[in-house]
Amino acid sequence: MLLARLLEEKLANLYRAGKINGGVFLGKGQEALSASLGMALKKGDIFAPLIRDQAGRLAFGEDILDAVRTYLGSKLGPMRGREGNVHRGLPREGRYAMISHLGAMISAVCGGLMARRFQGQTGVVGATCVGDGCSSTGAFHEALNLAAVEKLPLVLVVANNQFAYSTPNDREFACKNLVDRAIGYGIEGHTVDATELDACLDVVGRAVERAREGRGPQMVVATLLRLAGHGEHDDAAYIPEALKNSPTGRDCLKVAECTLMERGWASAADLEAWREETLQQVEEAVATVQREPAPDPAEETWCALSTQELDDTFRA
Amino acid sequence: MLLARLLEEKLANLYRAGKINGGVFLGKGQEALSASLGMALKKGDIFAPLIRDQAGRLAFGEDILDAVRTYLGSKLGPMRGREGNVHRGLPREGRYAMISHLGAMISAVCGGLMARRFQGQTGVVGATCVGDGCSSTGAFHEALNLAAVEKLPLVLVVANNQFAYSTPNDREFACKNLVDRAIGYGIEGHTVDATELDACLDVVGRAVERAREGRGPQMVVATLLRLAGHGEHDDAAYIPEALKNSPTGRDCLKVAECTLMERGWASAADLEAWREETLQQVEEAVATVQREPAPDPAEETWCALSTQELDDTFRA
Amino acid sequence: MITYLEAIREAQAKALADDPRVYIYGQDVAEFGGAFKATKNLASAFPGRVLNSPISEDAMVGSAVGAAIEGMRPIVEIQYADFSTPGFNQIVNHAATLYWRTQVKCPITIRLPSGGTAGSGPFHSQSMEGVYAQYPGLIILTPATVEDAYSMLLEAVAIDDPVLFCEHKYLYYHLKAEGLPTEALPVGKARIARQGRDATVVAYSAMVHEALAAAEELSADGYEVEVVDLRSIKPLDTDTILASVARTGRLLAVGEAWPWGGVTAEVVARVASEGFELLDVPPRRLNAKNTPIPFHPNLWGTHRPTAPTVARALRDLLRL
Amino acid sequence: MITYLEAIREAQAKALADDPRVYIYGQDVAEFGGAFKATKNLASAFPGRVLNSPISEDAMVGSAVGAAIEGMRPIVEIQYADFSTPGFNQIVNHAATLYWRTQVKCPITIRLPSGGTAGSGPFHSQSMEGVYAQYPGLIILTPATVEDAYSMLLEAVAIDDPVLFCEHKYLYYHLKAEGLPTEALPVGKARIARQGRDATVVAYSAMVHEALAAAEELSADGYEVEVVDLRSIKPLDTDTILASVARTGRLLAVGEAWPWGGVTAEVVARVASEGFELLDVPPRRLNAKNTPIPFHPNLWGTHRPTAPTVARALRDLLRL
Ligand SMILES: Cc1ncc(C[n+]2csc(CCOP(=O)(O)OP(=O)(O)O)c2C)c(N)n1
Ligand SMILES: Cc1ncc(C[n+]2csc(CCOP(=O)(O)OP(=O)(O)O)c2C)c(N)n1
Ligand SMILES: [Mg+2]
Ligand SMILES: [Mg+2]
Repeated sequence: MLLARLLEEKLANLYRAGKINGGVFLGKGQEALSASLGMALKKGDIFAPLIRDQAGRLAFGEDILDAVRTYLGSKLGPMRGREGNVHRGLPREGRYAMISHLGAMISAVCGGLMARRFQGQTGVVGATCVGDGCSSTGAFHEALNLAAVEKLPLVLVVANNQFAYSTPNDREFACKNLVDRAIGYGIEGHTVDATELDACLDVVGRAVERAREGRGPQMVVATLLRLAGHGEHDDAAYIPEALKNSPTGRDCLKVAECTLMERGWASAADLEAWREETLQQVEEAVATVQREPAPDPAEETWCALSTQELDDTFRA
Repeated sequence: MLLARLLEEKLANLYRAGKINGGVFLGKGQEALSASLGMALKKGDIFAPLIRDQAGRLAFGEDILDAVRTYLGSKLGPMRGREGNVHRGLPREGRYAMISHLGAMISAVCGGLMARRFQGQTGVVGATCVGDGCSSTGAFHEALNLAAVEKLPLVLVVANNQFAYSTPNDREFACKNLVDRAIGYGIEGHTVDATELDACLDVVGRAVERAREGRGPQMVVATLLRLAGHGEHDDAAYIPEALKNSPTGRDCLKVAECTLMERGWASAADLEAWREETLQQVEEAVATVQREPAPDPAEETWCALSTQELDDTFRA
Repeated sequence: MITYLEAIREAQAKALADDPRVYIYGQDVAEFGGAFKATKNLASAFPGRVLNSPISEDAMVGSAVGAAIEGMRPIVEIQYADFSTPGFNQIVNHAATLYWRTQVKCPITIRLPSGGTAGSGPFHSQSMEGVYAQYPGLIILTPATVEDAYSMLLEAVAIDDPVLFCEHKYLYYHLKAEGLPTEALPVGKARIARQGRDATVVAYSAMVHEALAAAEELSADGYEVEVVDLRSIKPLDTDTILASVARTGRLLAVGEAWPWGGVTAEVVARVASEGFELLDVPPRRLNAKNTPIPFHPNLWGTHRPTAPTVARALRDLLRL
Repeated sequence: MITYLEAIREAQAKALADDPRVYIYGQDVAEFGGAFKATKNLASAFPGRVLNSPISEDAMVGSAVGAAIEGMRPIVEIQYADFSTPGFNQIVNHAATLYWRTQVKCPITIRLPSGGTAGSGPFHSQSMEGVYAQYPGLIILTPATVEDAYSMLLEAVAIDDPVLFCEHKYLYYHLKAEGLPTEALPVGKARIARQGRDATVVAYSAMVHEALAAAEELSADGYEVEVVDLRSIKPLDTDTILASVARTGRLLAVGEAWPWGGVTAEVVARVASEGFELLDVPPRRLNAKNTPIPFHPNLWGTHRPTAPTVARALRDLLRL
């Protein structure tokens, strides 16, 4: 969580300094939820993170360099400059690389799980995160229904951060809680207050466990607030103060730190030391990547097919 | 109901005699449900019927000639031979003409209702029918959610006739009853045994009333069995005998006739007379249309735009 | 005798038998054997590997992408090519980009029953190959013969990239061959379906047969028309086309799809760019008319190119 | 000074003010004013007529079709052209066919923020005009200037058929004009953006400016290149293109989209068919490279045609 937060703060700084091409999208306020999912998954599971899952990515084993390299467009990154920011992954290691179209990754995870079943693997879980806004897409619906019909070990975490870009919940859906959708798919649904790390670990952990045990798809709907703009270009002036000051608006990281201290598991000094250490790690990663080469157009194959000899090349 | 049944039986005969191009799709067993909807709607409402809605179309005011002309490809029909069978309508009279892509008509009805709202009209209802299979489409989901967000006076009738073509319910969805979907959209849901005309009139009638009163979208999930093949080319051998012999497999028309007789509202002789009369009507319509001209390619504009001068014509 | 449709079924049977990574997913493909019976008996012959999907084209293709990531080689049957539109996003943005983005291969075969038949109307008749061909990362096959339907489908399943297999519904039952082929041209090679010296018709899928019939007609008048069957429209075998035009000096490109863009535009543009000096007269195109595909056979027969209209276009071309 | 983006906003404000049947529907278009601020302040200026939609492109377009049936003239903003794919079916099969099937007009304007910008990557950069152009029943506008952005958007709303308005994101802020135009060419007419005698470049949208810059560069060497701005790619103004080629004898078609099919194929195929004898040398095409659109500006700058690559293609063409 802390690493994700500090890494993203650094990326936001780089963005403001004009050092990043394209957008920067923060998971600020969503770290407890995302990390809980990443931690509950095991090696061999499938995870398709979305835009606000820096914490979950790290928890599931993403190297911090992968993030920095993708944002800075390093040739050495997993996407080699072809893709940026949150559009990264290493599918071979179970980390699918998202396409931008909301909802599209859910059915891909379903297919991954179908494949594992064909291959006779058991005890595998596939997880993905989406936002409240994504719940309006046809892709979301088709995939969840497919997962339910196939009784796949899918965990879908819906981070209801109250807004889809600028659009509030009441223009996005009309049910009381998105978890009500689970009933209509015939799958198990859970809710969690995602400002509380403990609750996230518990609820998300149990959902993953249930999926692993063969109880079919699990939907976790988390309540929280996006503590940043949609991207760093957005000042999010549309978020009402009252909401920011409500329990939903709490910062899961601060809440977690308080809990640690309350329970006597860490002192303020410990926290400060962790922060320093983590910051160091982030700074080093950025410094490393900043020395790395940019992609070179001359080295590109400019071929989208793996079967290069079937490429439709042009002579003219 | 009776007219729809006899008309479709005639069309099926014509199909078997090789007199119809393309498929013939019957609403056999679905007449009570469909007719109830057509009867509950008023002039000025919007209705987007689907494949098994001959009864509802007639009840909502479709001329029997429209159906026959479209099936036989008469130039004088509403689709002038450009479209066939169930792909017909007169949108200006509130009867939208379906495209084949399942789920696509629901959002169109939503938009029609939005338009009426913009125009200040109140008390209008928009209705459409879909099947159990259509509930798996992304289009179904997006449209219902939109309707819920806009609180539109939409009535969606889901005819769960147990099969989507050959695919049984258990490969199409995993919830107990599709009406559970209503919860997830935050709209009102109703169920009905669609083999009973009384029940259909009551439940569908009330759903239309509620929509008209401003209670937002209404979803009616009806249980019944398709008493025909998917189309007349299909012998539906995949439908188990046990299901055919179950209460779900009852023929709504026969049930209704029995009820009429039980209640003393009609005698067997009355029924026979109606049947004769109706058959006569069907035979006349078919005879009329069979004398009508087929469309003439030379008379076609071969232009898809209403703004013909913007057509991208080709000289070569 | 084996039909084009049976060849497709046989190819799938062989793919399932030969490679445990292959499975079939689509509406009604299991016990029922598919709307066209292209998967007849496969579900019982290969238990658990031929699965009915919900009516969810987006999720069908999306799931195939995920399965491909995990090493499977899915065959997705779309009931009609026209119904691939709800799955369009997953095809063009997910399947087509996967390898380029992640270096993980995406060996999916998407079967698209394509093209018009009498009475099938605007939404059961479309030829979408030219639409998909605009996207990088896809391979698009358009078999015109029973032999190609068989061998190219097997090849499609073996190719490590997403393949759209545009099988023509009109050819399903109409076309018969003596038996299954034992050898075949590789994907990417066009075929000279008929040799000639006076003009070249470039066609694919059902239009190859209209072109052959037209060529036959003109042969009676002493003209020898060469017919090139593209077999795959992406990749497009420009070399074979150019070689033919070099022999004949005259080009007519024929397609069943709509007139704006598409295969005929690409063929003519390539020949104009790369074989300009080979052309004795301006190249011509013949496409369907620029409206949705009409239901009534009268109208449909005028909407699509047919042997008589191909022959007429050829006469015009030969008169130049 | 007014930017291309402001012109789009102003056109929508005028359309809303002039015609009560117009409304705007799209993600974040209301109070927020849209992802690009193309609808800034419109929600407050026109209460109840600028509505936020859920993230449901299929239903957004489908609802617009229904509203059009009932006499409205919706403007649908798709957040990025790339995200029109989930709405593809409603666009090509419902909106585009409505009039032909039912004789009820379908006056919808779908705004597609199109084209690449540095760092926007594979899914926020696409140019889909050539894909949509294959479908009958659609009109496809591709404004290259501030003036056209304004006047063509107004015209789009006035046209009784579905219009895809492909506005280019790269031009949003880069392009400025003195003020709003008072007169304009009608839709369907191309514009000679620069006169010349030695070669014709046919371009549209952002590529017009790359072509103009290339023409400027060649002018220093004494070549005068004519630049045709298509303005609309469907309808495509073949007459103006042919007239230009008649003057210059040389043709280069430039497009930002992928190389297979699309606008450059259609342009070259038409000129080859209809203006063969006007061509002194083989026509050429310059398109983006045949891969998804890369994120890194280094790669993106090579992927798309730019003034230097247009100039190089022109030099090759002029040397022939
Ligand atoms: C199909 C599709 N339409 C539109 C977009 C543009 N878009 C990107 S993020 C976003 C808002 C997403 O909201 P939500 O799902 O709640 O996720 P959050 O950003 O709040 O985490 C939108 C509209 C998209 N990516 N995909
Ligand atoms: C998007 C889409 N995919 C596939 C089809 C092909 N198709 C036509 S009807 C049908 C089955 C429909 O089942 P259901 O919705 O239950 O309606 P029913 O036929 O039972 O009335 C299918 C798969 C289609 N029309 N649209
Ligand atoms: Mg959100
Ligand atoms: Mg059904």
